[in-house]
Amino acid sequence: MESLTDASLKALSLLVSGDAELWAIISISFGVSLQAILYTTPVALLTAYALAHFDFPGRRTLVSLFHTLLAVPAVVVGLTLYLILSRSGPFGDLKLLFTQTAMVLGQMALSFPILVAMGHSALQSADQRVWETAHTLGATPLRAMFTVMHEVRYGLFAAVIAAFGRIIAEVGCSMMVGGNILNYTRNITTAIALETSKGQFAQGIALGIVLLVLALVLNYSLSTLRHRLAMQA
Amino acid sequence: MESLTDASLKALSLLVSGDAELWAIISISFGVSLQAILYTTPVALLTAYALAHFDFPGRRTLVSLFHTLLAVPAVVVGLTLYLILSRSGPFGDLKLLFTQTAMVLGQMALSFPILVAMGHSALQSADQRVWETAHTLGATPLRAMFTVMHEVRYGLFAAVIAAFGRIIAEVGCSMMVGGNILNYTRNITTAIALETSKGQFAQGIALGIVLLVLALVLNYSLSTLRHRLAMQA
Amino acid sequence: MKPPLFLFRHVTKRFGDRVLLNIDEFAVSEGVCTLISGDNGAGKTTLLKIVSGLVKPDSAKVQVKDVEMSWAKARAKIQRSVVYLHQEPYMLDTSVERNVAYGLRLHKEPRASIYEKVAEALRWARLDHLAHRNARSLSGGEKQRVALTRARIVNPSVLALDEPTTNMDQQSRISTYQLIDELRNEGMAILVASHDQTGFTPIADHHFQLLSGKLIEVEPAFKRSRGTNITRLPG
Amino acid sequence: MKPPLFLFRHVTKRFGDRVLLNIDEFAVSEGVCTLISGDNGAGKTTLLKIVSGLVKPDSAKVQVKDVEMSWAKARAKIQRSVVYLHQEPYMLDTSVERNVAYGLRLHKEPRASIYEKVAEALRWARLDHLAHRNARSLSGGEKQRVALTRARIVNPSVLALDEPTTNMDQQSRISTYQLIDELRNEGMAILVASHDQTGFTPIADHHFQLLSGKLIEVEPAFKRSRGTNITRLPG
Amino acid sequence: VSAAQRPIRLATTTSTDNSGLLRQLLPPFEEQTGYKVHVIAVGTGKALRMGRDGDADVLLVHAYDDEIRFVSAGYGVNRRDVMYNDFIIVGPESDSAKIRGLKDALSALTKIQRTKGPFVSRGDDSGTYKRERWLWQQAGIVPGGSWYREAGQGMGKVLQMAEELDGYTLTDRGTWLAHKVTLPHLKLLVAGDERLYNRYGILAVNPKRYTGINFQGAMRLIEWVTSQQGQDIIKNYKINNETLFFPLAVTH
Ligand SMILES: Nc1ncnc2c1ncn2[C@@H]1O[C@H](COP(=O)(O)OP(=O)(O)OP(=O)(O)O)[C@@H](O)[C@H]1O
Ligand SMILES: Nc1ncnc2c1ncn2[C@@H]1O[C@H](COP(=O)(O)OP(=O)(O)OP(=O)(O)O)[C@@H](O)[C@H]1O
Ligand SMILES: [Mg+2]
Ligand SMILES: [Mg+2]
Repeated sequence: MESLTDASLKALSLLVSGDAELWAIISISFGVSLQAILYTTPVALLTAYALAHFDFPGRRTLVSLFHTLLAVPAVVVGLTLYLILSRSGPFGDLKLLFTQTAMVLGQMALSFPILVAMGHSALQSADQRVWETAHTLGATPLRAMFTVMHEVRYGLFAAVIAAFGRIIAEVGCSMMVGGNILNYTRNITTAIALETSKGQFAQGIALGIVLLVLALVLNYSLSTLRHRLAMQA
Repeated sequence: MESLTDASLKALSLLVSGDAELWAIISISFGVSLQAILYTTPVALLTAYALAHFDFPGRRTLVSLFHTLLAVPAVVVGLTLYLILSRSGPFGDLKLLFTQTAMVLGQMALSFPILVAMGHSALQSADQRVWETAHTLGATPLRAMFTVMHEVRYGLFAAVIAAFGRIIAEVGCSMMVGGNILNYTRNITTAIALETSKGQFAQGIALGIVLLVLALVLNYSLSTLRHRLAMQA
Repeated sequence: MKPPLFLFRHVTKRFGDRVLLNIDEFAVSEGVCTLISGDNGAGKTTLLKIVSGLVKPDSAKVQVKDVEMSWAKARAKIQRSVVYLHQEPYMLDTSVERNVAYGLRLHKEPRASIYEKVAEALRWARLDHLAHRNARSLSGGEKQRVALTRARIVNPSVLALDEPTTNMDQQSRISTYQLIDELRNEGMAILVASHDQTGFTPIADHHFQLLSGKLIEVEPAFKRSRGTNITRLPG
Repeated sequence: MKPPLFLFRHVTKRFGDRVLLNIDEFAVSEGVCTLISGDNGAGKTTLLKIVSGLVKPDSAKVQVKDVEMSWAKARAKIQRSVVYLHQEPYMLDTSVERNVAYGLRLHKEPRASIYEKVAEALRWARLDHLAHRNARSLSGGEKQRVALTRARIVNPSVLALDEPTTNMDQQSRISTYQLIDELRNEGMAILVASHDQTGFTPIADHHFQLLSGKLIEVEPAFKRSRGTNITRLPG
Repeated sequence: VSAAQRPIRLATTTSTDNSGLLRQLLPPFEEQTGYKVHVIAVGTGKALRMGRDGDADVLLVHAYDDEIRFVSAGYGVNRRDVMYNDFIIVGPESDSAKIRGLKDALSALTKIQRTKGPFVSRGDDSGTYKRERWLWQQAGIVPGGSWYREAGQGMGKVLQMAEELDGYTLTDRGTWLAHKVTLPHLKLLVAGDERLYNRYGILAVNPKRYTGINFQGAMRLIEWVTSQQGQDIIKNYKINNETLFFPLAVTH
C-alpha cells in the first residue's frame, strides 16, 4: 500500500509529463462541461428571473422543486437519460448513447437546477428599485432584466461557477451515458473512477490535481477579469 | 425488455412497499448528510463572513480557491480521505475507514467549499449599512455578524440547501470511504450505484425517486417554515 | 386650453383594511407643474408611482386624448411618457456617466451624441468631476443630483419627481427649481411630491394637499408669473 | 466648564488625490448641540462617521478625559458612546417594533421593560400604528422616523445625526427639533449634519460650515437661550 | 476493409479491461479490420442488460449460466468460449481461520464462517458474486451477520477493502494478479478446487431485435478473439510473469 506522500509525488511527476491520452481526456472534460454550461445558462437564468420577478400561483412550490432537484444524484439523471436514449427507449433511433452529445445533455440536466436555484437567490436579492429605475427610464422588459442581472452579476457569476463545478466534477451521469470509452467519452472523472477501481490511486489523484489546477487557472482568470471590469465600471 | 415507463412503474410499486433494508439505507443517507451539514455550516459561514467582511491580502485568491474547490470531484475527496484513513496512512490507527464517521468526514469536506462560496456571495451582497447600523447601536462584532446574516438569510438558506443537495447526492466519496457495506455504510446513492452496476435500472430509479420525494418533503417544509417566519417578521 | 395628457379618474389604492388613495380626478397637463404635499404616509409616493405606471392601483381609469380606458390598458402609454424619480434613488453599480447615459442608450442614438449630452447635463449638475466615479460611492446629495440628471436627460413628456431636493445643498436646490421652471416652460408636465413647500410653491401652477386619500387644492402662497427667474433661496 | 467628552485633533481624510478633511480641532461636549452644514460632497457624512468610529481617518488624535490617543486606540470608546444615524437609514428586514428594539435588546434588560420603552418611543414618533409592519414597506418619512427612534432609544452620550429631518413632514420635523433640544438639555452631546439650516440653527449651540476640508464657525442667526420651546416651524 | 466502419460497442466485465488484457487484444484487431472498438467496462449484470437493450453489439462476460439463458431467450447469438482462469480465496497474512493451503473451497468457507472471518463479499450481480453464493450454498451455510460484509462494489475495491479490514474474499485470479502489488497484507490462500473454475464467453447481440446493431463487426470481433492469433495474445499476456487467462477456443 503506497502512502499518501508517495501517491502525491507520483501524481505530480505524472502531471509534468503530459501525454496525448491525458490531453484527450482533459479536452473531453472541459469541452463537454463548457458546452453544457453555455447552453444551459441562458435558459436557466431566464427561468430564475421569472421565478424571482413574476408572482404567480405555485411559484413557491416551483422554487422548492428546483431546490429539491439539487439533491438528485448524477447517476439518477444518467440512468433516466440512459433509458430515454437506449435503443429500447423512445429516442433510441437517435443513436446518442455513449456519445459526447449524451454527456452534454446529461450535464445540461444536472446544471439546470443549480443555476436556477442559485440564480433565483441572487436575483431575488436585487432591489425592486433596479427594475423600476430601468423601466421608468424607458427600458423594455428584456433590457430591464439585463439591468437587474447586471446589478447582481456577482451572485450570478457565483451560480455559474457552482454549476460548472458541479458538472465538471460529476461522474455518475457521464459514466452512465458516456460509457467511459477511451479517446471518445472518457473524461477526467470517469478516468479517475477507472483508475480508482483498478487500485491506481496515484493516477486517480494525479487526474484530480490536473482538474484542480485547470479549474484554478480558469477561475482565477475569470476573477481577475471580473475584478478589472469592476474597476472600470 | 423494460421501457422507461415500466421502470418507473416498478419503481413506484417498490416505493409503496417500503421494507426494513430500504429504510436502513435511507436513514444512513439522511443521518450522515444531516450530520455533515450540521457540523460544517457554522465554520463555513464564519469563513464566508470573514472573506466578505474583512479585507486582507490574498482574499481574492482565497475566494477563487473556494470556487475552484467546487470542481473537485467527490471521488478525489474520497480518495484523499481514504489514503489518510487507510491502515498505511497517517490516521490508520483510528480504524475509521469504512465507517459512517468516515462518510461524515468526507461529506463535510465536500460541503465546506460550496457553503463558503455560496455564503460568501450572499454575504457580499449585504448592504454595508447593515453592519454599520448594528455596530453603532451597540452590537458586538459577533452580534453584528448575526444581524448581517439575518439580513441575507435567504441567500444563506439557499447555500445550505445547495450544499445539502450536493452531499446527499454524491456517491464517489461515500463509496470510497464508506465501502457501501449493507446495513452499515450503504446509503441511497451507493445503493443506486450498485443496482445500476447490476443492470437493475428500475431499482436504481426507485431509490432515486425515494431520495427525491424525501428531499422535496424536507425542502417544502423548510420553505413553508421560512415563509411563515417571513410573514411574522 | 389643451386637454390634459392624462386624466386619471377614480384612483383607489388599498393596503389591507386601509384605503390609502381615493382620488376622483387628477390631471397631468403639458407645461403645468403640480406640487403634491401631505403628511408622511399620506400616499404621495404611491400616487406618483401609479401615475408613472409603476404601481398597480386597485382601480383607476385613465383618459388619454379623450379616450377613457382602464389603468392597465393605459399602462404602456403611461410608461412611455412618464419618468419617475424615486424618493430614495437607486444608483446603478457603474460610473456616474453611465448612470446618466442609461436612458439615452436604450434608444438608437449615436454614442458620440449621447456622451455629449451626458457631459453637458453633468456640467449643469456640477457633477462633471465625478463622471467616472462609481455612483455608489457618492455623497447623499451627489446621488440625488445624479438621479435627477438621469431622469431629465431622457426628456420625457411627464416628469414625476418624488422629493427631488432631499439632501441637496442650497445651490443645487436653486438650480433644481430653475430647471423645473425651464422644463415646464418648454412644455413638460411636472409632478412634484415634496415636503419642501417653501421651495416649490413659487414655481408650482397647482398645489394639492393629500389628506385622507383625497387631493385638496391649496391656494398657492403667491402665484408666480411664467418665466420668472428664481435666484432667491426659498426656505 | 467641563472638558469635552471627545476632542478630535488633526483629523485628515483623503480619497485618492483629494484631501477631503483637514480639521484642526473638533470638540464633542455634553449638553452641546453642534450643527455642521456644507455643500454636497463637503465631507459632512465622512466627518460624522469618523466621529462615530465607523470610518477610519487617515490620521486623527482623540483626547478622551484629558488623555490623548490615536483614533484607532480611541475607537472602541467612541463606538460605545456615539450612535450614528445614517443619512439614508437602513431598515432591518423585520417589524418596526423590532427595528426600534434592536439596540435595547443587545443589553441584558428584561423584555417587558424593553417593549414598554419601545411602545412609548413609537407613540412619540406617531408610529405606534405601524409597530408590527415590516419596516421595509414604510414610506420615506416613516422610515426616517423609525431610524431616529431606533437611535435615540439607546440613549447614548453622543448622538450623531446625518440629515435627520429629510423626508419628514412638518409635524415630525418640529417634534425632531424639540426632541433634540430636550436631549441636549438632558446632557446629551448632539451633532447634526444638515442642509436644513433654518430648522437647526435655532437649536444649535454651535454652527460650523465645512468648507475645503476645514470647519468654519458660523455666527448663528440668533442665539437661542436654553429651554425655549420651538413651536414655530422654521423654513 | 474501410476505416469509416461503424465502431463496435463491446460491453465487458471490468476484469478483462482492468487487467489490461483488452489493451493487448484489441489494437491488432482494429489495425487489421479498420474497425474501432468502443470498450464499455461494466459489471456482468449491466453488460447483459446493455445487450438486452441493444446498447452494445458484443459482450465479453463470465457468467456461464446467464449467458446460456441470454442466448436461449433470443437476446444473443453465437456464444463462444474464449478463455478461463480460476477463482481463488485470498485473506490476511495472519490467516486467523487457518485456511492456507486447503484444496477444498467449501471447508475453507466453513472455517471462515466459524472463526467469523471477516469476509468481504462483492454483493453485486457479478459472476464472482454468483459463484461465491453458490459456494456458500454448497457448503450449507447462509452467510450473514457483522462478519459478512456485503460491499456492493467491483472486484478491485473489494480487494482493497479486504486489505484494509484484514478480511477474506473470493476473487478471480486476473484481478488478483493485477492488484497484488498494492495489497501487501493479503495472501493467496486457497486455489485449485475445480469448483473455482472461471470461464469467459463472448457473444453477439441478436441483430434481429434492433436495427443498427453492428452485427458484422461483432462477428468479426468474435472471430478475432477466438482465432489462433487472438488466443495467442491471451495466452502470452502476463503480469509479473504470471499468466492471467488461459485460452479455451483453440486447443493447443
Ligand atoms: N406594501 C405595503 N403594505 C402595507 N402598507 C404599505 C405598503 N407600501 C406602503 N404602505 C403604506 O402606505 C402609506 C403611503 O405610503 P407612501 O410611500 O405613498 O407615503 P408618502 O406620502 O410618500 O410618505 P412620505 O412623505 O413619508 O414619503 C404608508 O403609510 C406606507 O406605510
Ligand atoms: N469611497 C470613496 N471614494 C472616493 N470618493 C469618495 C468615497 N466616498 C466618498 N467619497 C467622496 O467624498 C466626498 C464627501 O462625501 P460625504 O458623503 O462626506 O459628503 P457630504 O458632505 O455628506 O455630502 P452630502 O451633503 O451630499 O451628504 C464626496 O465628494 C464623495 O463623492
Ligand atoms: Mg414618499
Ligand atoms: Mg452626507
